[in-house]
Amino acid sequence: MAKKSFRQAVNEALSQEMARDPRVIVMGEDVAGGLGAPGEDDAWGGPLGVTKGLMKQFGRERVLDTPITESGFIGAAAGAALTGLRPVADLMFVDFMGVCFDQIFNQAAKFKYMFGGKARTPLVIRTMYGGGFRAASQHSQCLYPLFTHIPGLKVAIPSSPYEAKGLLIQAIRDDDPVIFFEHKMLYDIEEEVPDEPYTLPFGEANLTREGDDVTIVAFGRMVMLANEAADRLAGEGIACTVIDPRTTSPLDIETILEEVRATGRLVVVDEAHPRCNMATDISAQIAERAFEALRAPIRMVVPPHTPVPFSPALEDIYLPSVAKIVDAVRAVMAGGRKAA
Amino acid sequence: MAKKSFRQAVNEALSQEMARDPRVIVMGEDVAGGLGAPGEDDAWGGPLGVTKGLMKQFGRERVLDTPITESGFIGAAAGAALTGLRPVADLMFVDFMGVCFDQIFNQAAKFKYMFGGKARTPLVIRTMYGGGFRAASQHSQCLYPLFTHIPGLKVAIPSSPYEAKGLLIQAIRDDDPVIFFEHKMLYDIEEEVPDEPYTLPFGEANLTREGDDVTIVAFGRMVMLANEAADRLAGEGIACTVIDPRTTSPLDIETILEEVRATGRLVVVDEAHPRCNMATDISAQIAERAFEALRAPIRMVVPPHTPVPFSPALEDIYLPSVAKIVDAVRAVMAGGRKAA
Amino acid sequence: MQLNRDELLRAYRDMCLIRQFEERVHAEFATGDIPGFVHLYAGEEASAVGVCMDLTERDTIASTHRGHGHCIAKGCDVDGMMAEIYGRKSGLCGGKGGSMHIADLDRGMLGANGIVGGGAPLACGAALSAKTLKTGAVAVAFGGDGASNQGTTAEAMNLASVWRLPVIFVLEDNGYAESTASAWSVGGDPVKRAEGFGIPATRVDGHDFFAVHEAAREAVARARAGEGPSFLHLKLARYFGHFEGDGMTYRAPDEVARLRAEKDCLKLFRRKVSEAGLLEGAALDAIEGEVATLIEGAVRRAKADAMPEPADLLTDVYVSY
Amino acid sequence: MQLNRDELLRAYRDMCLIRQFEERVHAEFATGDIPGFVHLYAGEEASAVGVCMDLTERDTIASTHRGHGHCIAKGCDVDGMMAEIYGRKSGLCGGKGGSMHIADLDRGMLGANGIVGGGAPLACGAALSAKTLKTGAVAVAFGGDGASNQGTTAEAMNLASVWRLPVIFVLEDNGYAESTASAWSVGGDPVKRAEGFGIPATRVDGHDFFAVHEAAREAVARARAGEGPSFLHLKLARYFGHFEGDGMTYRAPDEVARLRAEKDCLKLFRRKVSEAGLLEGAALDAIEGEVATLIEGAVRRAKADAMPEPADLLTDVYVSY
Ligand SMILES: Cc1ncc(C[n+]2csc(CCOP(=O)(O)OP(=O)(O)O)c2C)c(N)n1
Ligand SMILES: Cc1ncc(C[n+]2csc(CCOP(=O)(O)OP(=O)(O)O)c2C)c(N)n1
Ligand SMILES: [Mg+2]
Ligand SMILES: [Mg+2]
Repeated sequence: MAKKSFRQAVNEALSQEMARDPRVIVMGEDVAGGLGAPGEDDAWGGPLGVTKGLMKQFGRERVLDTPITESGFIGAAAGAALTGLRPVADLMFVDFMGVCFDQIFNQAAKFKYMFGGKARTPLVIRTMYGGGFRAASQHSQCLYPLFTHIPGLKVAIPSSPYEAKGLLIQAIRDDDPVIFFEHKMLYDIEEEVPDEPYTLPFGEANLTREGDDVTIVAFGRMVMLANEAADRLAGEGIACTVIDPRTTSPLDIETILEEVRATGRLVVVDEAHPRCNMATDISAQIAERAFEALRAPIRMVVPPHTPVPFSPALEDIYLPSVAKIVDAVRAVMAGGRKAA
Repeated sequence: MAKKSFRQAVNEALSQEMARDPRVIVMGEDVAGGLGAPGEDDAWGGPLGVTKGLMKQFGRERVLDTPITESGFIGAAAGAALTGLRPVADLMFVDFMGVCFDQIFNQAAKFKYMFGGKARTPLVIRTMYGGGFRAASQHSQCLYPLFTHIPGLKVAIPSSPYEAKGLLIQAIRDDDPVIFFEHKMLYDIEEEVPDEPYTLPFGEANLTREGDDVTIVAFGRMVMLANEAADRLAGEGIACTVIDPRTTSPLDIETILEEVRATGRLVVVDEAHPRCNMATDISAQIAERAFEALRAPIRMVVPPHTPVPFSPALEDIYLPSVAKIVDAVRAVMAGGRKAA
Repeated sequence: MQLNRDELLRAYRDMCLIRQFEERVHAEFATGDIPGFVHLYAGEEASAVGVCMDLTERDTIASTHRGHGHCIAKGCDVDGMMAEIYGRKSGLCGGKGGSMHIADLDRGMLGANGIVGGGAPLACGAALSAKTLKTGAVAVAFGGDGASNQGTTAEAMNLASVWRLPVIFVLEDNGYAESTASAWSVGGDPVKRAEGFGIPATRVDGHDFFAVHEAAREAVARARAGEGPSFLHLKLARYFGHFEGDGMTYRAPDEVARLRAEKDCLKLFRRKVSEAGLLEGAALDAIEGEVATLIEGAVRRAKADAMPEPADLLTDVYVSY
Repeated sequence: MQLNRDELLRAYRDMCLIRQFEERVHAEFATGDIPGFVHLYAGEEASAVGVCMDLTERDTIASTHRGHGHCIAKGCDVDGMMAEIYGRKSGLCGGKGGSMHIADLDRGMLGANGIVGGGAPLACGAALSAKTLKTGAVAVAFGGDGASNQGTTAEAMNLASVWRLPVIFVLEDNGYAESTASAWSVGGDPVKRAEGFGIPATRVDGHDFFAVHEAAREAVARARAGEGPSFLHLKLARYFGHFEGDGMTYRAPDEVARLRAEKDCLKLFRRKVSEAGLLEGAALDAIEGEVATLIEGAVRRAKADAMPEPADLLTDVYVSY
């Protein structure tokens, strides 16, 4: 075991699964790069270098650069998944989903149901999401709530290098279409990641901190912030449980219910736009199913209802932060009813 | 005043606004119909005849049939809105949003913010939504939660002919992009609709029933079902307030808060897929802001997490129904705490 | 003409089967028994059958909202199709899909499609599977004149061109997209467009089974030889409305009657085979009779078959969840 | 050559302004002061300036992620642009947009665009406004070789064709989309594609301001005369990486140096005007000096200007809400 970056973890998962199963292919814009160009082949490995080296290892027949034509190649990935391959398609930034969403939500997601169960669509769509990169409104969105909304899709959001490798291998071996969200600010984060392949199950939450006072649920990069907040709060004598659900669809609501029943207090941290997002989804499910256990209002830590601004001065205050999570936890500790 | 169908109400709103303002244009596939064909001109007026007659009244320069090219013409509508027109674009079925979502959510919705406030984008996108038509998975979805999620968009969902006319005229006069949802099962519903133009404000909920026991929030066609449920429950001595928010973005959360504070009980009825939908959105906001007033868990009446099935035998049990709403209300009456 | 007697009989049988299937669905729809949107293929039979003639079960097709003909030509079970259209549990999709979503993956029929232009990228994917797994299979994307303007079609053509995929794009130009004439909606020339993407393209009389088959055969051969995609622009006609319920006022009053009289692909087939002395009228009549019995049985069974059960609502969303 | 002295001076000034703007942003980016993704236009100046030469403020352009050149050619304020790139409140978009979203509606600049292919439909809309409101205005959609494969581009071309919109599609083919060569990614021939949509199309040397201007002038005239869309395929080159930070290892080692030496649009312009005796070197040198001062001031001001205030986060989402 060695320290690996999130980028390396993703790359390793792809490489190991491609080695294991010849049906796994990778496709997307510049996933290798340099095609038709006079210089270096495999020049890019995606804009942030995540798939670099795969083409040299597996050749251009299994690492396919595409024209800029997301409906075309995401649809082709769906069609290929329906007919014997296990494609991992690269949607680069999830913000681009608007040019190809139909192939995802009306085609890949619905094949199995529309066709009466006969299809399987082992498709993975990897995509970058999230703010902090100063990439402005069209390259900073989260949008996983849109995919979570759609029956037939699975949605994974790894929060660390270890999670990324295990969840991506699971995604590739999974027989349903999976949208795999990689936060672009996590790529350089490092932690211990086993060298051998392993899977992390979908729909099983991970508890990254345990404490009796408040339950915090967070996704992707927000898990890091929630852990930091929990550490800081521990200093104030507030003990937090931090839940990383790993996947929003399926969602391990049972674990969240259980923890909320124990703490009676819930804060949900979601980097996505605030309306109809995962914070509302979890709050609502808990308010419906663990109402009696709640000792204080559920708090949602989310950005305001605005596009993601470009200027660092604005983006920094736009995003959920450790401070905002700490405040929310303090607020749920302050208010509310006694233990039942 | 005369009885008019929902279809007529929409048509009248369009016709009156086109007469009032020469910048209002209508565009979409077969919104007139018969273009280039040997038979009747204005042959269709859309697949369900909603825009029929407008072309004869205003000519092909203002009622523009388009090729099947939603990104192209919805994007053109956005560009036209940015440069002096007030287009009403017809997205036929909202299920088709996946081929043109980018032009809606990354372009039209974000112009104003990305451009530092200088743009205005008076664009209306009319679209059919909802189940009951036996139209199967790709022609029966609701999907308004996806649009509600996006900052910069407004989302209107009229629940009756009267609402349709007033909200559509408001949408056309509004200077922000509005997605206007028409439930295809409502077109033949009739009620009294004033002949003259009028607007209904966005972000102001309408109370269609008032009662002290339970608050029901419902959208679009579900308002009809909620009213029916309320009538039925009145016979059992349960008095319901039924709230039609009219628009999901902006959302009149204040009125819902006020009513929930009064009744202490909330049922939200949403025909959309259950995850990250309006039922979760409202539940979460109420659980955060009116927690102390709640006397029972909030109940959500929503379809299961599956695509919309084709077979009438399945679609009928898939959709929220009066019986399901009645059950939910009974359940929130049965459980819960005493009044504070 | 390179087809033997059996092949000719099969072609005629499939075209008849489509025609009678559609005429019957048209009649049954009028009774109110058939739910939903139904788009009929009658009149266009030479396309589906001519194109699919040289395909095997390994080969795949991606179809459209007007998919019954493609299904039949690709070998889907007619009872299963009819039951599906009636929303029965015995339907090819267990009643969950309906007319617009009939699929049979075992026959290489990747699905009708409710989204115009939705199928072309999927066909590229099937072709990519064939190429990557070296199965030698070919994929066909059917699409209408309306679909030819959809961005997905253009993207798929370019992708197929640069990836040299074994895929055939078949543009079924029936003159209309809903009520809008292709003469208006399709700017320029589809054949030139395809050539602009670097794809060999030809225009074919879509009423003529033999012309379609000839062009398709060449395209299939090109694909199997690893020479990449082809494009066929078929000019043909639909006999019924865009969907059942369409009054067709946008067409000339005698338009369909004239088409049926002068351009009908079944009549043309009969004339050609009899002029060439390949098949005698009696054999063709016999086929029509057999087909009628088949359709009668399919409708009878579909009507009698059970609806899906409530528990079916929740299955088939995921392989595992 | 139909341009007078003032016009020629303006053309050279705008091209210089773009070049120096980009060279300077390149240098400043390297210091780490400029946030986000920045795509530079250096090398392609003859396109933006040649195309926009005959446009007025009433006319509109839809730009791309590589938009600085289009902005300058369309008359955007250079201080406002630089401040925007630095994320300052004084920026053209109040710091909310950044390099990828600079717009100035008063100058008919409808916005850079972070979505490849996003601009073509918008330009059709602007052209529709012009046509409907009878303003006589023309709209231009700029797009790269990569964008030419995007479905939106094809849809917009067909829409413009059948609606006969006063729009000009300008394909800036700089040989690469990110690291992928257009020689690979663009199947067939863009000019033939455009013709396939029924749009008059020409290929032009995009390094040659005069050739670009000539072709654009014809296209503008056609649009103003109500004769519909045109398409220009410009072959040109970018000098910097796809975005700042791109190592450009996919290019030949001497590729850019050679392009700068042999194909540079500014050098070509100088040579042509001096060979024709239209402008003397001193006048051109003077322009370069003025421009340098302008850029220096823009950077100095941008660095000194204030960041947006916290309250700005929440404004400009809606006109009213
Ligand atoms: C993306 C999308 N847009 C619009 C529709 C509605 N629609 C269904 S069929 C059709 C016309 C299709 O025309 P064409 O491709 O020529 O096929 P044909 O019906 O003539 O067989 C339209 C507009 C749709 N289903 N999907
Ligand atoms: C829909 C979409 N897909 C992918 C990208 C990522 N991307 C940004 S620029 C670019 C290359 C564009 O190439 P081209 O159109 O040739 O323009 P150039 O950069 O050469 O000016 C890509 C792939 C994007 N921004 N939007
Ligand atoms: Mg057609
Ligand atoms: Mg390029």
